[in-house]
Amino acid sequence: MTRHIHIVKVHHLTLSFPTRNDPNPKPVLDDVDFGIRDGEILGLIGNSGCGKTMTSLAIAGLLPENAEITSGSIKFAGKNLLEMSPRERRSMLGKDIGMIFQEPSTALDPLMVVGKQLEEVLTAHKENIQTKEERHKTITDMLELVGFTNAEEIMNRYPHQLSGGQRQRVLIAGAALLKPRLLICDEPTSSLDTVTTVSILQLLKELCHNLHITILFISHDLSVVRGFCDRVMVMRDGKIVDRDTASDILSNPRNAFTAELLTNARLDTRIMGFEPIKVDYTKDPVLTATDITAGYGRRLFERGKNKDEKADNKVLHDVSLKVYPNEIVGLIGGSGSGKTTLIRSLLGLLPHSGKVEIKSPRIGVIFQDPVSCLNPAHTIKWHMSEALEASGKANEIKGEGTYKERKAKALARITAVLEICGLGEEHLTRHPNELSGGQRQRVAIAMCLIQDPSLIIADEPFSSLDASSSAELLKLMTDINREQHTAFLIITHNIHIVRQIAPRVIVMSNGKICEEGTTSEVLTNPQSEATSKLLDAERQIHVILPVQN
Amino acid sequence: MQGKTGYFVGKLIELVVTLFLVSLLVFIAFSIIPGDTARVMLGPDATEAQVNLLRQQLGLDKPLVVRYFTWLFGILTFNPGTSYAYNMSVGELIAQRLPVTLGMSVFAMLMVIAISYPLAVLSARKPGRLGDQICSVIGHVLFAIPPYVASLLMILLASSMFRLITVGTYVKPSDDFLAYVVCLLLPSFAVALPKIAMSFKFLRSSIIEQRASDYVRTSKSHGLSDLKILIRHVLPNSNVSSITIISIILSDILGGSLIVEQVFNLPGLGRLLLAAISRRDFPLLSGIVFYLAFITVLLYFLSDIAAAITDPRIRLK
Amino acid sequence: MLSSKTKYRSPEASAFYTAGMILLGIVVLAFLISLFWTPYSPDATDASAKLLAPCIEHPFGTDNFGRDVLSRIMSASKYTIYISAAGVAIALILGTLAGIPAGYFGGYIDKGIMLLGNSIMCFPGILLALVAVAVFGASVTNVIWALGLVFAPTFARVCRVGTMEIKELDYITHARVMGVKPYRIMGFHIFPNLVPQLLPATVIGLANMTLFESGMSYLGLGVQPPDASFGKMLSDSQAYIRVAPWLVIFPALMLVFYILGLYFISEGLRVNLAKGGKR
Amino acid sequence: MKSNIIKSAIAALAFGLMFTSFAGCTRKPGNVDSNAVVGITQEPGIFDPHTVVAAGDREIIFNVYEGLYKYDSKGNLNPCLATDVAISDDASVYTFTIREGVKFHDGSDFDAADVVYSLKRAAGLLEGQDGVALVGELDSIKDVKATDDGKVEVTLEAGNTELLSYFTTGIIPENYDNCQTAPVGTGPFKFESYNPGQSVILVKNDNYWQKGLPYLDKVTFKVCADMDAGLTELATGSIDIFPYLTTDRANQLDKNKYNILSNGSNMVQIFALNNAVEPLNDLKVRQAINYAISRKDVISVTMDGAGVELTTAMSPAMGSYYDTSLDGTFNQDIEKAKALLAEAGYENGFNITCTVPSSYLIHVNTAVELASELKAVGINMEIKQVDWATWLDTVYTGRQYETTVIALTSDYAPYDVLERYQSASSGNFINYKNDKVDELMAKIPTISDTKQKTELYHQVLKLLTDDACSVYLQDPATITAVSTRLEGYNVYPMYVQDMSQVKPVTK
Repeated sequence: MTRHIHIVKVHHLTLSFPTRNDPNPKPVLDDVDFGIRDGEILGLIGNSGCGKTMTSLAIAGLLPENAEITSGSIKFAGKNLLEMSPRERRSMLGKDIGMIFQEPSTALDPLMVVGKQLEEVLTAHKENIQTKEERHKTITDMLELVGFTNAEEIMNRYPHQLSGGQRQRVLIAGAALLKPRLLICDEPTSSLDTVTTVSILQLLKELCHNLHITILFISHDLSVVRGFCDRVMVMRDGKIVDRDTASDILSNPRNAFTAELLTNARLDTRIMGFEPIKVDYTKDPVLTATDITAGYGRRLFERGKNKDEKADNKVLHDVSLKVYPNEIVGLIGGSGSGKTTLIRSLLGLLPHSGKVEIKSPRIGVIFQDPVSCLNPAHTIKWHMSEALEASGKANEIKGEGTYKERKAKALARITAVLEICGLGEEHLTRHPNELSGGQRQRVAIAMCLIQDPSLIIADEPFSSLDASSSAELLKLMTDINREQHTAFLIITHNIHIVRQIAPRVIVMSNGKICEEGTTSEVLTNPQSEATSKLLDAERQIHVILPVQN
Repeated sequence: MQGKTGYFVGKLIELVVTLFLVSLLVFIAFSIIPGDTARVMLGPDATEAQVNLLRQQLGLDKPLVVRYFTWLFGILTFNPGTSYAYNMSVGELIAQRLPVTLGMSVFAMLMVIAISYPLAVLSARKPGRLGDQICSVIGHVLFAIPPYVASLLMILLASSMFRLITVGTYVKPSDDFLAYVVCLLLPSFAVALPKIAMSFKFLRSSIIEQRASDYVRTSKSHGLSDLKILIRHVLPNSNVSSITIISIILSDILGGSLIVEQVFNLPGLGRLLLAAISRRDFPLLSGIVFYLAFITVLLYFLSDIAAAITDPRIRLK
Repeated sequence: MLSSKTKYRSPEASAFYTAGMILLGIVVLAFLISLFWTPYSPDATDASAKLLAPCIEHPFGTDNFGRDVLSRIMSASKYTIYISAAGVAIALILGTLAGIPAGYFGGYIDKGIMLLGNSIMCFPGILLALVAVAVFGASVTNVIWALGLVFAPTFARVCRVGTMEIKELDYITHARVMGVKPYRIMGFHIFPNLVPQLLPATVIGLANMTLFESGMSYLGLGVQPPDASFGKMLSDSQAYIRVAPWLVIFPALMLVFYILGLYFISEGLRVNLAKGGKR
Repeated sequence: MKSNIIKSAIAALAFGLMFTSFAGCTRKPGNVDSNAVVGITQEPGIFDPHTVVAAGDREIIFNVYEGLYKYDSKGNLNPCLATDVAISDDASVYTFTIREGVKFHDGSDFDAADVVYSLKRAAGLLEGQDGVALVGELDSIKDVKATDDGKVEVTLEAGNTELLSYFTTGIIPENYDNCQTAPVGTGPFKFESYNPGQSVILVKNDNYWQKGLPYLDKVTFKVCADMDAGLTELATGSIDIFPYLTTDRANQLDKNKYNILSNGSNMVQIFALNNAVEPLNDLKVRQAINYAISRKDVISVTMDGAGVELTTAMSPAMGSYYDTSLDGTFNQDIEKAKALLAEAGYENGFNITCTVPSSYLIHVNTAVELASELKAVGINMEIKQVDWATWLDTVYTGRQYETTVIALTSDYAPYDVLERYQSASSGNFINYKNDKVDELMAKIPTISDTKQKTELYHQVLKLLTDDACSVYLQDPATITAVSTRLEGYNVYPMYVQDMSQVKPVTK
């Protein structure tokens, strides 16, 4: 085989979705022109809808039926793909070009065991003549290669019996099974947690080197790309706006848009300078939780299922913690460490053993998802007055007077609180879907504030927000902390944030508190394995992964 | 396959509890029907003494609880008593009528599957094409035609336009099986029509949905042919979601048959039911209602089991 | 979600709405006019004008009593609309009252309510309605109650499933943490968000209820003569199907128009909900 | 490839549907053998000659059981299993001479002992019956015994000259108690089988005492859901004889294939007014209602004109017992009706409910027509349909109703027709009370002179009409379609299907 420097050459590709009403729409891909060098890892970065997925689908030949390539060509190993018959193109998939996708949870047929689905890759290609035993061997070998020690067992499992990371590994195994020359990875890690992400990236890197597979890596997240790719291209509105080696583009962005992406990836640049306030630890804590054990009950006939999982279904084991007035505490831990269960127990939403003492009539809470944090059926004003009524302090605030007067007083209070949270009167009559994510989180905080809580628990409030919104939200929270003397318990996986604003940090792992102390101490000198793991993963995302041979 | 037995046992207990409740509902309903059964049986001119005598013979003078358990025992041993009106075993009566109603339901179901399935597959291949749109529109219209109206229109069409007389007479399957099938074809088709539309619509959207799913994309990227993806992935998955619909369709078909029988003058359970209603035939009525409900509950149960067998997510949680 | 600004209509949904509104409009118009005027009294028999084919005096012909079919169809649409609307209202109220608490509280409340609902759903619907009417006697009120009861579990299911989804959302958790009372959460926080799902279910419920009602009337266990209903008109005219096909065709058409119109509208709502959700 | 499969599947289905259609045509009843299929609209249920109630059952077992006396198609009462009867002067002892040489279907000989057993069983005189008569009218029998000369002597509690017509009740073998499942009688046909919802099959009794009869080998009574279903089956040729048609339906049949027979049915269709409730307790109101309606239109709408208008409680089919002088008493006169209502204080009319049994289309239709006509005089009649059981319960025995429409059937005996108008009669569901009528009805059974009796009957009828006790509507005709391949079918003025005379047309 002749070796081409560029295994794929995309030549002035323009693609659009013409409809009957609009035969000449704005192209989705506009004069896209690039090459993928043999053996490299090429990153393709851009916001959603910029055309990066369409580019990959065009190369793979999996474009939607209504897409039309108006000009350009795609060459794979010197052959023009666009001139091939559908049958020829299909036979290339899996054999020459492999793909993995974003959502490992739905990318496998739920009705079929994993081994069978992998076997289909082999049987789909007729030139690949193998006996059943040989196929079995190929699959187990590949599963071992992607990091399964129990390949035989994995083959007989259904997708739902695997974790997200495991599924993604299976998908990688499927894509790499016939040792294709090009592997297209479309956001393969965006639904995985940090630790898993790191291990998947590690695996891809190994595949690239050991099997000599070229990788086109698509992502919206620059931080992932940074240590992983050799070269990076940035796309915007169907055009490639910037391209460079990974180290150059990230350390020294020449393009404004690249720079913007970069800042979004690095929250820390914006949140410098929030000085944590002093806390008096001699005061009575606002929240005291002792020996909390909780879990999810089993249904009557589920007993005896999953015998390997044992009868113990407790997620939390004897967790005790305290939050002092006016304090900001960070609670960190990997996924499945029991953070969410702990919060639900603290809020009294889950049955649990142990004791929770709260030194205030209410604790406020804000959640991760700004989409579902507000009721879409009602206006902001309704939300606020509902919170006010529920706090039991409505009458106190409304005072005596006619219905109208009382209503006016309540409204005044609502506007005042909204203003604290940076929302004007014009927002009162809006519905949640007319607000941005950051604004909604503010409304959620305002709803907490109007109840006058001594503690607000924030469950991953930043993870769905972009960098600037997160920074504003953080500022708001510190302001409130300073001015209203409200304590915060912030649950997050972002160690940066904790480092910046929380003087004290609690680390959870496997349903237990494994470490607790001042932030600087814990993060610089981790005592527990879980903490170091978290720190490692965080660090690894930002440094070049070493290749293990 | 751990947990499988547990799931099935759970479903089985659910089945038994539901059946118990159903039996209670049936019994209570029929115990509060106005009208004195004994009086009805004897006719208007019977003397009070005659009526009382009969009431005793029928056990109508016993307390309700005793009657319930006697009835429950009888119905569970497929010996639900003697029909007042026919003076025959209710089980025997129902068994005689069952071939009509059940036969119609089975044929109708076969038609639903045989027609809607291939059409849905074809239609879903190219959604939005003319053929697909025609099928969808016809489907909507058929969906809106009550089975008995469809029967009437069929009779009208056949008799006045083609000068054919369509209503054959009922032939027992034991006499001539082919003739039995033939005489039930048209009524079954009438019952099936709206359900064909329903199942077509559901299957079509389910196939379209499955075809757009991630695992199909994965399979495509593995280089599988469209046909293979359809047969090995898309259809099994859409079948899983169709199983519940099919059980609902079956129960609807059963109900629809009751009315259509009337239009085609077939001696099925529907007619027996109406006769039982008008003659206050409590054992017969409760027998029909209970066994029909029993069949439906069983169908739901079987559909749950079928879903669990095909879908490992239900079976192995 | 319901504010006009956010209302989104896909062209497909619009086509469904238009078709549905036209078909439904025919029946509703007939009903509205019949409140004030019908060409003849719908119940007035005329032995000298039996089984007339459609003509100028009787555009839809006359039946075996010499009653004007057009007038009867107009007055029959009244019962169709009235029964389906009242029945759905009952089913909706019962279903909501049972379904939301079942979904919200879960546990034994849920199990109990659903067991009852499931055992009602174990009977083929028409069978249950027939038996209920047979037990309590055939009258419009009883038909409405029977249908309301038969359909209540369907609505309960929609409410229950919807509630179970919604109650997991953060804003409900938030409300619970804020200390909002359960009845308020169910009534003011959850219910308004169920409306988009209940709406197509309600419309399709109207159609299905009409299917049942006409079936029952066909069997003589629904609307009672001399009042006109489509089902009864059809069963009465079956004997004359060869000599007077208009007796079958016109009521059948009106019945199908009504049901089809409702199906189209519900389909439009459903398409909108699906598309709107995906946006 | 796939679409081909579908095409052929559709073709197969279409073919199947057509096949159904032709199947209807091909299934004709056998032309060569002498079988006949009779369509019936009521599900048969009871085959015991003594407990039978429904007319639909009677018409079948008429061919299986015979009584001491038997009606013919003219309504005459002829000796059957008895050859003669002697009635004592005070009419309290009936002595029957028993026919000899008759055999039951099971082969046993018929004798006086069988008669004694059967009559005792019917009158409730057997041990364990506690005196509860199975045939209510025979309750008045005090004793039945066989005399030495092979005669049977029946003693009554009181003299009754009218009882002979009840001795038509079927005679069964002595000590036989299995009539329900295996009927055994002496009639022209033997009971073969009963398939509920489908048919009753009778076969020829080769040993029938009337030599030469019957002609047919097999008679099938086939259940049709209703008149219209029967009509369809007639059209397809799957039944030969179908009674109880209406004219317009009969007109839909092919005249070359079916003869249409029409006859009075000896039924009295009555728009019953409950004399005990307001405002129907007012004579003027009842008269007004009588004048308000057009019997002609009722007959036109319900029977397509095939009925005889009635103004009194008896059908003209009863011959001389019927009083022709009453004809035309209540010709429709809206003005008079309105005037009468005004006199009674109801110039603005009133609301009233009509409870009708839903299973009888003719009565429901009549009610619909009546409601429409009554509206003209300001009476708003609401129709409430109830099933047969409820009707019997609330209307007939409970008498909780205002008006109803029903047909009164009776044996072919004038006393049987009028018996219910006695104030104490259990059949007096209209709550009619006239002492004069009670007196006359009590007197009639003691009189044996026919002429005098007829006179008294006329007096009763006149009183009933004068009191406008209810609205007598019509004697609806029995219209029967009989296949042209059969002959000898006789329409009876009562609910029976006599198959013994029917024979295939020989060419």
